[in-house]
Amino acid sequence: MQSFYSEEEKAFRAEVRAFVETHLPPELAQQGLHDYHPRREDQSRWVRILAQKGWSVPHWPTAYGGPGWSGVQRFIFEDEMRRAHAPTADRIGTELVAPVLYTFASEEQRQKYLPAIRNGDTFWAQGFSEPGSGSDLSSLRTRAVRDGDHYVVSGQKTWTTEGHHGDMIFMLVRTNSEVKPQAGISALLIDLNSPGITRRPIWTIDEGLTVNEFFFDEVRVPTENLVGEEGAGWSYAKFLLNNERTNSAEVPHTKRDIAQLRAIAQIEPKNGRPLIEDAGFRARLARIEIDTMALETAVLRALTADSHDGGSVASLVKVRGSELRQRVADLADEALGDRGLAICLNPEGEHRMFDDGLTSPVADYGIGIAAKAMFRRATTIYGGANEIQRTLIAKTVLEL
Amino acid sequence: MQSFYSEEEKAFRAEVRAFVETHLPPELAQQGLHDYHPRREDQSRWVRILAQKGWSVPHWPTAYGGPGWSGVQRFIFEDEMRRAHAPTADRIGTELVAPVLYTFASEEQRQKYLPAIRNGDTFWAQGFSEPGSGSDLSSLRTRAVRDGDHYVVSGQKTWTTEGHHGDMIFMLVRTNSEVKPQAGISALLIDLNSPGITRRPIWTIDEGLTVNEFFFDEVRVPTENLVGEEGAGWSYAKFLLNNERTNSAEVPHTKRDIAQLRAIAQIEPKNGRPLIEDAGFRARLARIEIDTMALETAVLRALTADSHDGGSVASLVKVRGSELRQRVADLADEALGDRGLAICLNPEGEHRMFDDGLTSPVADYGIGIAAKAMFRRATTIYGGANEIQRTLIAKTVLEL
Amino acid sequence: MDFAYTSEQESLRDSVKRFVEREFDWEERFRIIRSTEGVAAGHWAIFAELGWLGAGLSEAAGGFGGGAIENALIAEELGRGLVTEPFIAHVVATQLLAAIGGDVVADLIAGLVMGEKRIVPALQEPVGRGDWRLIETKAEGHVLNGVKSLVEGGATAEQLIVSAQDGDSTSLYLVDLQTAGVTRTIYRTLDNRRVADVRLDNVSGTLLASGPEADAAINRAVEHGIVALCGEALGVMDTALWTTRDYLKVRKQFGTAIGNFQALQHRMADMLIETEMARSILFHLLGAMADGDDDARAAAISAAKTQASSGGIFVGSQAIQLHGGIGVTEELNISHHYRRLYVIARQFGDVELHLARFAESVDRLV
Amino acid sequence: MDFAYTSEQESLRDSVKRFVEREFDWEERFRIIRSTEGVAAGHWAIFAELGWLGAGLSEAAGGFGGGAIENALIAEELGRGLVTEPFIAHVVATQLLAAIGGDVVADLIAGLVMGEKRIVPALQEPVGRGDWRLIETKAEGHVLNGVKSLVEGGATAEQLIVSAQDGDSTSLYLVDLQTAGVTRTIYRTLDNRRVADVRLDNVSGTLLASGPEADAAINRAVEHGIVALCGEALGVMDTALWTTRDYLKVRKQFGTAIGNFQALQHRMADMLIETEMARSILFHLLGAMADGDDDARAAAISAAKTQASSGGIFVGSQAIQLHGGIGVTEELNISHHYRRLYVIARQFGDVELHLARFAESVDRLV
Repeated sequence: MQSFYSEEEKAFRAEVRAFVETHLPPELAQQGLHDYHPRREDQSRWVRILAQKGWSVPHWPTAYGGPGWSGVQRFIFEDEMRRAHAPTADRIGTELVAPVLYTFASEEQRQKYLPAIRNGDTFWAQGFSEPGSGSDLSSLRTRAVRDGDHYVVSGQKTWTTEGHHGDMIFMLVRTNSEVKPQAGISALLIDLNSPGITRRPIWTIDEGLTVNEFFFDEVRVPTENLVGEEGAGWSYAKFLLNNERTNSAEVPHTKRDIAQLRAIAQIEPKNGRPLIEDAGFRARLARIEIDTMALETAVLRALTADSHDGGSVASLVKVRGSELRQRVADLADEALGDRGLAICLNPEGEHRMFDDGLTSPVADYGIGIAAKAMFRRATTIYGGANEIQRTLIAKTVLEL
Repeated sequence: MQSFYSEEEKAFRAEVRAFVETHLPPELAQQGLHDYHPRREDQSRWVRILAQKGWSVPHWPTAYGGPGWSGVQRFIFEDEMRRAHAPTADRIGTELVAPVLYTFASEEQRQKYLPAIRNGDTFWAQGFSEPGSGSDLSSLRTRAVRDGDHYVVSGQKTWTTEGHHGDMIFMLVRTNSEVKPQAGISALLIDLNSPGITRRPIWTIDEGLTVNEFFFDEVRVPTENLVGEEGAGWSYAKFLLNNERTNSAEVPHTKRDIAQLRAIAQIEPKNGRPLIEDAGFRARLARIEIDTMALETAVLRALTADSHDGGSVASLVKVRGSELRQRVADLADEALGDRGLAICLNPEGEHRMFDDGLTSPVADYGIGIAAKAMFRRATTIYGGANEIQRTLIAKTVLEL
Repeated sequence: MDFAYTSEQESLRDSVKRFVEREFDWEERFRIIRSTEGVAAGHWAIFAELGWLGAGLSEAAGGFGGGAIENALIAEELGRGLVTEPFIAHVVATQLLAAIGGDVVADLIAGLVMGEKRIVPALQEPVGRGDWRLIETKAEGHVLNGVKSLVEGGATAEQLIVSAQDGDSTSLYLVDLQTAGVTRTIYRTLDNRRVADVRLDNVSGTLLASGPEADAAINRAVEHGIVALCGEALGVMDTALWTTRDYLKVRKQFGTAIGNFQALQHRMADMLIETEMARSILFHLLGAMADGDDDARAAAISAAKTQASSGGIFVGSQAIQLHGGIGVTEELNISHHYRRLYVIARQFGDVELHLARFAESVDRLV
Repeated sequence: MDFAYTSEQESLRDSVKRFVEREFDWEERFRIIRSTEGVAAGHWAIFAELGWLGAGLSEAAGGFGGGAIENALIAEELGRGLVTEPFIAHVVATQLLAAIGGDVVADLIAGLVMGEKRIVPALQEPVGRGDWRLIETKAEGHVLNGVKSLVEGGATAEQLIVSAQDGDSTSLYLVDLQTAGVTRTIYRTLDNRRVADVRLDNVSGTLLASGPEADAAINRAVEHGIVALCGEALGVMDTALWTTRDYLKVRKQFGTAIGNFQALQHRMADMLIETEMARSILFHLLGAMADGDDDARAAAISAAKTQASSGGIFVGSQAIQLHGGIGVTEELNISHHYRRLYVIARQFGDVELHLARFAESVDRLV
């Protein structure tokens, strides 16, 4: 065991920070301060800049345009991106769909889809959940029936994250009802502009738009859009979901939230002094920072460990990470005092559920804080609810 | 709904307090300050004083010597007893066994056993749990085989609370192995001085003696000592355990612990001021007091409610009450600072597991505090572990 | 000791329950909260007509002879429907005025009880973080300067009762919202209430009370407000709890109702315990409101508010968690239960404030 | 970045593990803790012989070239067996002396490393509640007056290193326990260690260091002690966790292994998370010990101690709870795991102290 970051890793961090400082357009950083879901055009713009540098797809193998970084380097990169409030890439496409494509898809499919993801041109959605299936994916009912060189797809998908930005969707469909549930599932790549697809926004507790429902009414999909083998969709989905869990510890994001919380606590007063000097607040902030410190090291352990350890640690950091994200968001909103109780609509309006015609009393540094505290209720639910994760930990790690 | 305690109830409390102040021998109150398990002779002495007043068996019907108090009066009485650190009665006999006897036993049995309990002469033990049966009583294996006008009992009982003080034991035994587990269980009253009975003390985490193991080797018990009908023991046990749960909220005991904690916090210093003035400590103490206040009212609600509500509230207050008892004991030990980490042997020595030959550095007001913090780990386990209680709440109250 | 409600109280509860069921069903509520006003025209008049606006006020003060109990149970039933009318503000306003007394005030109370006047308290300030005792608004010769925040009912009110620092002591002023120098910013809180921040620049007010009398009136009125708020929290918690229970019985995953999973059963048991403790401590508080001891009452107030706040957040957040994804949607009521409980947890002081206030009260008691 | 131990470190771990398995099995441990001394004659000499007493000390200071990592892993393995020898006190004593330096000190260190001398630190006082920085013992012209508490190894020590207030600054003195005016009260702590309270009445001591040098030495040594303590806590937690896991697989209730109950599975998952977080933050701390930044190191120390304390109490208490009644018995090891974790949680400062210390360190960092 040696000291934490090696000299090479420290130099890498400095390199990334310097690049971001010189290349991230200030208006994008400002927009990121408010921590709204980024706008698609901002995302594309930044991904293109990164793509020119060869940094747009940190997780990918070099063969498909990845930079060939270690797990720790990828972590450092993400950390620096969050620190600078840079827009995220299309994470569904980059982090979830692409690994399935370069691992399981045909060479034609890889050529067709991967470059457009890498360059921020094509955005993806993920079509797994259905009404009634929730965490129990194997019960999904959307059907794909073979008709010549097409599949005809009918059904409904829900909880489709950022689906309103999507060009393509990675879908799990049932191609066979005769076999046991998991064995009858296949993975299709579907163009969201195909006839027969309808989207309905699902407004969430923050009055924001993150998830959508998609209705498929006899949508015709070329058979060449089947990923891998028919009936093997379940194993691709498990592969994908395992990646999702590792990501969802979201330590860099939490660290950025903590920095924002500290900034708020230096401004907001309590009993005539900055809140940051209040003993009770200090103790709660400290506990969050300590838990984040522990989680960060746990993630780094997972990133440097033998890969066989990855799955179990993933569940573990997902549980803790998702709870931490709630705690930091709640404390930030509490730090705002009365202002933390005000609904503060996105000034850009892209996600506005309805216009109440009212003016927000919230200062610029407080925009988005209350909405975030509300929406973070979802972190312990999505990506496999924490109850599912705990059962998984008990079964796989503890072998109970 | 009216104001809390009625004038009559307030007058009753004053009457009890006056009686205790004039009749409780000071040396018993002093002994009670240390909160060790009371000595049997102290218990008997106090129960006899109460019996003369007609107050030794608050829960019993007047026909058997009870005072005819309401549930609220019984609560007030217990509250005042705890407040004065009076020794408890033999609670197994008075609160658990006696109700079974006057409800289900024969008139001969009632005449034989109840007066001796009421006067503090006979102490009882309860023989339910067995090694391996734990919270799942129906699996018990101690057998009673009929032999003329005797049962011959062989087996083992464990977790026998205060069994080292017991003269008699209320036993669950298996009289029939042919029927389904619950239906083969009977209740016997066994003299603990019978030949063939061996006791082994079970030393607990506090190095104290509360529970025992009893071994029964062909112990002959007259058939007249069968309670009610053969095979009906299971229903008597459920009746008894339901009483145990209601009692185990132990609000008066917790209130007395809080008073003790406050006294400690007024003496012990922190940063040059009494601990009671420390903001962090105050908040934790306040939260315990608030939860106790809520629990006390919940118990009073249960005591004044229609009886059909009793069982479900019992589980509910047991869970909260047992957790509170741990929290107050832990905070009291923390209040003692370094001294709270010292093992402090009972100066009377009755429960001394072994003599380490060392002198305790703990002041008089701290005696027993650390041992209590340790032993209270048991409150969430005994009387049906809290996990069992939560399942019970879900099934019976929430109907899940 | 008797925890049963009187038959008058039971019929008052029934009247609120019927209103909520008939006039405030879920679809209707959505229309209301998305309207410009955030409340339905005519509802407040119904409240007055049904006698709710005077139910919790003594006859001597111009009410119908009830007290904290009546306000708590009205609020509990309004909480079940997440009704957005500013009932808590009304309780505080009427109790403020009742504590002040006098002829002018009697007229104001009469107008409030009849639903003809709209007067709400403006006690809180942004700097107070929920602590109504922190007042920086200044009064000099009946001229007010300062900012009041989170004024419930501020969107529909005509007049405010403003607390201000008047030299070394506190004063209460009646301020007309049309007066020059008053700037009102109306916004929504997370629970879809329309509230106002009110800026006072050299605004003339009418003095209602000053000194210890004003402090006592504020304290007493806020305590009444907290009682009602705790009643409302209980209504919301209880509804969220049983709504979740019902969902667990029908929602199937992995081939079985998810209510069969032990971990979820135990969570539900904890939610029930928190709810029952909130109910119990509210009963205790209602007893303390009728007894006379100031410190015992203050302790009970802060105890009940602590439990309503922490228990409410627990029950509300776990109701969402047990619903899964659908619990986070705007269209399902369960997210709105949480939003209301979240706001209640901070209104009139958060857990931290009330733990400290409880400890101070108990210090004086023991 | 590399979290793997070197092969030297791995063989050090193996050597401690073997000792614990062979010399400290459960029955042997019972004999030891119920003996008058509370430790076995000869064990400390084995520690010295196997090189553990110098393993965590630099060669420059007279050790074998290791540091915090070596001490942490020795302590972790000792923790698995709940070994009662005062190893933490030894770490603090050697690091105190190493920080002071000089010829006299080199001799003392040599004696400690060889296991020939028994010198332990006496830094804490009853008034400090675990805070080693609160010193009321007075030194005037090398004469000491005061009370030191919870002196680990105080029962077997020959000499103490005592911290004292010397005018406005701190001094460190070497005090022989045979000196006139020293009164030692030996008692057991809940974890069956023999510790001492030491009263000093006009006791002459030998000055070792004073002023900023003494403060720095104390700070550095206590930090090393906390590292070892966190290592030990991890060993105890991990053992309690997996012992409980094994029990849940064999213990049957209601016709099935209780490990099949979901609520217990989830509790175990939470225990695993707390344990893994304790392990992770210890790794972070070991990195910070090697980097140079004082504030980053102080923050890491307090972070690790916070997690060891709160996580230890959680894992220890839940290990008992999941065992049920048998978990509360003296004869089962699980109650002793809890007792040790309970003491560790308060040693060198509790959660409250370290949350405040963490916050101060981070203030200086950001």
